[in-house]
Amino acid sequence: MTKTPVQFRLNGSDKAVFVDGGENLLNVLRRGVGDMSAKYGCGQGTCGVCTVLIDGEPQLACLTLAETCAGRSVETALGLSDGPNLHPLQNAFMDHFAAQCGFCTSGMLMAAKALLDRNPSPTREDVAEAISGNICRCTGYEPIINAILDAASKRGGQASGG
Amino acid sequence: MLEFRKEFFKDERDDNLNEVGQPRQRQDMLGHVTGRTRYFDDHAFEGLLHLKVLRSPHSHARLRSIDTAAAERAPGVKRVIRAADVPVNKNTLLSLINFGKDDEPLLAVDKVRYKGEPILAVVAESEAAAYDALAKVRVEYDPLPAVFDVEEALKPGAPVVNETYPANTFEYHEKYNHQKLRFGDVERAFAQADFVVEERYQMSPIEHAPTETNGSIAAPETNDRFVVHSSTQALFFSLGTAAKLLDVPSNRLHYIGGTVGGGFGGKVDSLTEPLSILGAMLTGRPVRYVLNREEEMLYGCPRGAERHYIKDGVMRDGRIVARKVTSYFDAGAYTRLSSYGAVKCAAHIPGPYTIPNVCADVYCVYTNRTPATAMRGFGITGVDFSLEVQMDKLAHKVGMDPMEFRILNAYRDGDMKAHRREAHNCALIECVQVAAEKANWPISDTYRRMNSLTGGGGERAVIPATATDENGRIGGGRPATGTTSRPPAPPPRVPLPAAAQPRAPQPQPAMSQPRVAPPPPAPPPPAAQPVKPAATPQHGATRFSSVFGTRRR
Amino acid sequence: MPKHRGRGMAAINYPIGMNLGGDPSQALVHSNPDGKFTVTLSAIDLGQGMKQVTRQIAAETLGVPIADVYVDTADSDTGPHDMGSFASRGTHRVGNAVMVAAKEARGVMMEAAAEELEVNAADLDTDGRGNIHVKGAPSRAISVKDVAIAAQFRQGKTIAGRGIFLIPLSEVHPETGEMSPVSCYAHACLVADLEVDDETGEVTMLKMTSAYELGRAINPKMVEQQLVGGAWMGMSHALYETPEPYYPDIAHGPRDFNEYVMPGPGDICPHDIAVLERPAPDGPFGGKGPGEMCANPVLPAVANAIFNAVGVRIDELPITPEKVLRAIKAQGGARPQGASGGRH
Amino acid sequence: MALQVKSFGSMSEAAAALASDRTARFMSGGTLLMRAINEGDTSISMLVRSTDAAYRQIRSESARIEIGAGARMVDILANRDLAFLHPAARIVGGPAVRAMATVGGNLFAAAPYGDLATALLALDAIVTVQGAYGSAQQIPIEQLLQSRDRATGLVTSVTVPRPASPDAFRFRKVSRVKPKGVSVLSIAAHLPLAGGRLSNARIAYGAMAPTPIRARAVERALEGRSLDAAGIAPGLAAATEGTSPATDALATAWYRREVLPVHLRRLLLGETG
Repeated sequence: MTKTPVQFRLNGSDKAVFVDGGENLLNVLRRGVGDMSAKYGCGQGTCGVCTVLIDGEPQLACLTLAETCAGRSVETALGLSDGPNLHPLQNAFMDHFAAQCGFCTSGMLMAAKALLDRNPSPTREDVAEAISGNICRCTGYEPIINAILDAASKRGGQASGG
Repeated sequence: MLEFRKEFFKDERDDNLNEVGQPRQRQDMLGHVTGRTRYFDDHAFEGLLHLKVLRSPHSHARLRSIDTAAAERAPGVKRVIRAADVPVNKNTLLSLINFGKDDEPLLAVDKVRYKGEPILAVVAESEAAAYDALAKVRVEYDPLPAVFDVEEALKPGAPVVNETYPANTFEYHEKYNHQKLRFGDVERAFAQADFVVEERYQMSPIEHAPTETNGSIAAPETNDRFVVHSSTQALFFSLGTAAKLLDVPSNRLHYIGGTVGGGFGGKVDSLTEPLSILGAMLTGRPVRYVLNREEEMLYGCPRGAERHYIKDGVMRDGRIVARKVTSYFDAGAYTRLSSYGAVKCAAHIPGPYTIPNVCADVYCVYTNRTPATAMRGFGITGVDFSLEVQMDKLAHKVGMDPMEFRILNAYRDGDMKAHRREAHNCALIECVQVAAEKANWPISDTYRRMNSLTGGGGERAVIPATATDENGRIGGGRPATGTTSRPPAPPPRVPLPAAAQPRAPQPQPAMSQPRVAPPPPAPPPPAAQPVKPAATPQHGATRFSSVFGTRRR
Repeated sequence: MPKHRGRGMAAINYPIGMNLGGDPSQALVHSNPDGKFTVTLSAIDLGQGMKQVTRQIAAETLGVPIADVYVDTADSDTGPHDMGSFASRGTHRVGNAVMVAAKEARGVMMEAAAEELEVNAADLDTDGRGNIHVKGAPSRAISVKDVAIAAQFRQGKTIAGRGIFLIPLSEVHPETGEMSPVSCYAHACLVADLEVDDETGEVTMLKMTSAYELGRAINPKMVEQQLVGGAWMGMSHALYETPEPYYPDIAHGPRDFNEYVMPGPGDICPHDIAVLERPAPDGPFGGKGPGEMCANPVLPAVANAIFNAVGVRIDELPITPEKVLRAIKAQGGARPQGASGGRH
Repeated sequence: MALQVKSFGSMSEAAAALASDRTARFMSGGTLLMRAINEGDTSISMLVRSTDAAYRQIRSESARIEIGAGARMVDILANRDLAFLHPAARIVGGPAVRAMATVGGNLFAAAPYGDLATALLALDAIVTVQGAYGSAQQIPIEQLLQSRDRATGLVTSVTVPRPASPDAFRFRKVSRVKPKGVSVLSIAAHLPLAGGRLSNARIAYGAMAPTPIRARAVERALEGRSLDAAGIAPGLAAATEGTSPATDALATAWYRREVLPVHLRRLLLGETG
């Protein structure tokens, strides 16, 4: 079957892949490019473990037609840290023990980054809203919310890292 | 917010340890926050194939015919796997520890027993191609009457769900259709109780719903072995199960896992490994089988529903003197782990309370729904819900504060429990006292001063005369059909050496068990005629079979 | 006012490890050339923290700092057998197996150190910071690193150990149900404060207050993870989730996380927790296991709090708004049971 | 057969392609269609996409605002002129879904989804539909919703009259999970007041029928009434008329009918909770 070439930026570097018709971005990231940080959780848009940023906006890779990413900038958890230095959100998630099995963590981090990039000092309700599309079955959400609030307070003034 | 109350049980602990007790960072946390933690699905294979199963749309039906011709020719299809391709197409998970009869096919043979039961599998170059092929399979079903309620399933004439257990219940000790617990004489105690409260509790199934669904990737490795990346919660359990179903020596399977995206009990049943390995065997290529979310929700094994009837006898002063529990575990179409869960429930009754007369009958019942399995708190969560709502009703009935009612009846070090073992290392009373204090829930000084270390044992350590019975006997004494399920019961107990004999018992009403009574303490009357507790569990003829059930293959 | 507050409690215990025992765990511990240790298992970490718990138990037993120990699991070619991660058996069973293996490895290490320092092994102790010294004479010491090098390159000793922990399989008496379920129990008591809307049956959790006894807390932050996450799952079991909303009718089963309702980030409430530690006589450093039992007291406490709020007894889980509303209407309206347990 | 994806510069070309192939489906935000593909829906062979810029634009005019069918929830939330619609747009899915789900797609979302469509129905919006040939048609949203299963052609935009005053339009969603949960039911109400009396009130229900529906009986009962407990009583009495709610995993038909009047009262009287 004929494949379609798609070029896009992934975590700041150029990628070029050939996609099947109807192939979603999650499959392209994992099987095409080898970035396994975004996970398969439902393929329905209801769990959020495949959340990535596309041109800075949070989107569900499993419901994103790969071809629509042509020329756009995709960010995943692998691109969060600034070289060896962790992003403030990554540090905060560690400090607050905000992960147990870790399967939702990549999606949570990207949803949280989308929030902080637009609202550097969110309220607790803002944070709950920001991760409302991300299911976590282990932590009970409390440590994740606290980690995001903590990252926001620490980042306050400095330029958004990562 | 969390605080440690180090003052409790201080003398039993050495608190100045080096690493134990320290809030060290988790070894896996850096991987989690950088997206580098590797789960079973995070492994790339050249030439990876994808497996999808055809699931029964009926809850109970005979399979009249299956036509896969069109599916086999569908584009991208490498193999269609049928029941006949499965070397040993019958198993029960706990056969690995010699408990229960093989009752479940990997792929349905003549009949489907629950909506969603796998009938055949398609291995193709993409998931889309596999789904296309499945749509081309033609199956003719003869729908059969189905039963979905545990008590309906036990009535004569109910549809037989699982022919290995024609009476729709698991057979315990090749003797009874339920697991028994008998301690003292509840009927006599009910007769003498001030109040009797009988209630019914129901817990529906619960889906584990881990964010990572069940899945595995199997691929040919070197020297005729297969590597299996798996989301299992029990590596060798799954390895042993797959080795049995596929009739291969266990060392030809090289399982890799250990990092799972949430299990909660839902990844013990090897839902995908046997088929992904069989797919790799039949195609010579890596095969990935991952349940989609709808499959995980509806056809991946849930926590089984449970129905508990609880009848209690309680005295005006708050002492519970009798507890009778009848429980029905809804195993669904196949046994899997439910038979074990029911025994764990029986072991848990009457809850963390010292009650002189206890009786329980716990059934593991088959119905035409997705087979149930273990889930967080297996065998206990449902009965704890029932017991603790019941306790609230009893406290309300006798007009006692719920916290004080718990402390009064709580078990203490040295008490004899209903499964005839002495309690030790108890801490229920302290938990109740601290929770009450933190919640500003007033309790009287008498109950604030009680503790788990004192007030127990003595008369409370004696096993009362016990009424046993033969009801629920399978087929009126006929030994259960099929292969043996458990080794024969151990020989009768050896009586305690003379020195350990409690002083000569006087006949007393069964229920006047000495208690830590509410103020002023009632005189502690001696217990009824005791049965000698076993000093240590007898093993008798038990021969601990190999965990891998190698003996059975 | 249609909103009624209610308070309820529940107290439970929980058996640690597989019922009836017969569930062995094994572990291997070995040192690399310069005194860094690997614990090799087949036990599974499904988020409960198996790797970190066994890592801390190994480090404590060896007497070396945590940074000098890593856990490797799970590969059936290298890791010895373990029954599996369920029944709250990880800390207790695998932890004990790791202790046995680490003890053996420590024994060889101390013998090698004794040979280097020309003293009796019994006179030596570790300082937990990577050194071995003569008891009472901290200056007469040798680093674990030097001991490892000496042992493996001069003395010909392998600093390694293997361990198994097995509670013999208990029989179950057919007539009386006599059995040895487990060797230790965890305990808990929890108070639930909530609010019931008597016009819609909706229940809102306001607060949870609890005390858990879990034996020795091997890692307090990981214990907190289980208690907070477990209470959330308990709330979900009590009021929200089921794959069969109309059990025993199998219709209307949820097919995704929208239809499978669980408390969202906007439904959670504060949870004030106290942890008590009564060490298990046969637990590794007294450890038991909080993983499963932490959800259990929430279900009945919530049901009892709903009765306290509006006087209805819902004995069927999950306690949905519909079940609450039907019960309130059946009794002709809410019947608050009054301030109980000092409800503020 | 693998899926084909075809993009078109204009809506009319896209509509024509759509009409020419029965197995073709129009790809807007993707939240409905990509899910079907992921779950193995084998009835789709072609995806039709539009790259027409107008498809996503929001054009404000004095009395009404035309919203391109391709505008997403985040585009509505970023537009101040559409502030009255924000309460509805804000509770469609989570943040990621709102960055993908489009106005056009929401019109076709099966119950209990489609909260924005419910809001647009209460605002008496007009839908522009581009057929395979000829010029686009303007049809009332109620008509589109009722015929959406048989609808041919492509929705290109939705035109919304500005509400009488900012607080004349109210929206309430009832869900079991907070802050994001699927609707047990939703109610949108346009409540213009003339001399303290309701005139031409428009009320729409979500998840109370296979598609969003107008609560005509309630509207009639509220005509000329005051917006207070006494005034709205006849409206509440008629609350469930014309509804045919489903039983699903979230709630039964019984429950939805039982609590509808309670939530309608709370919406009309501005009660919290």
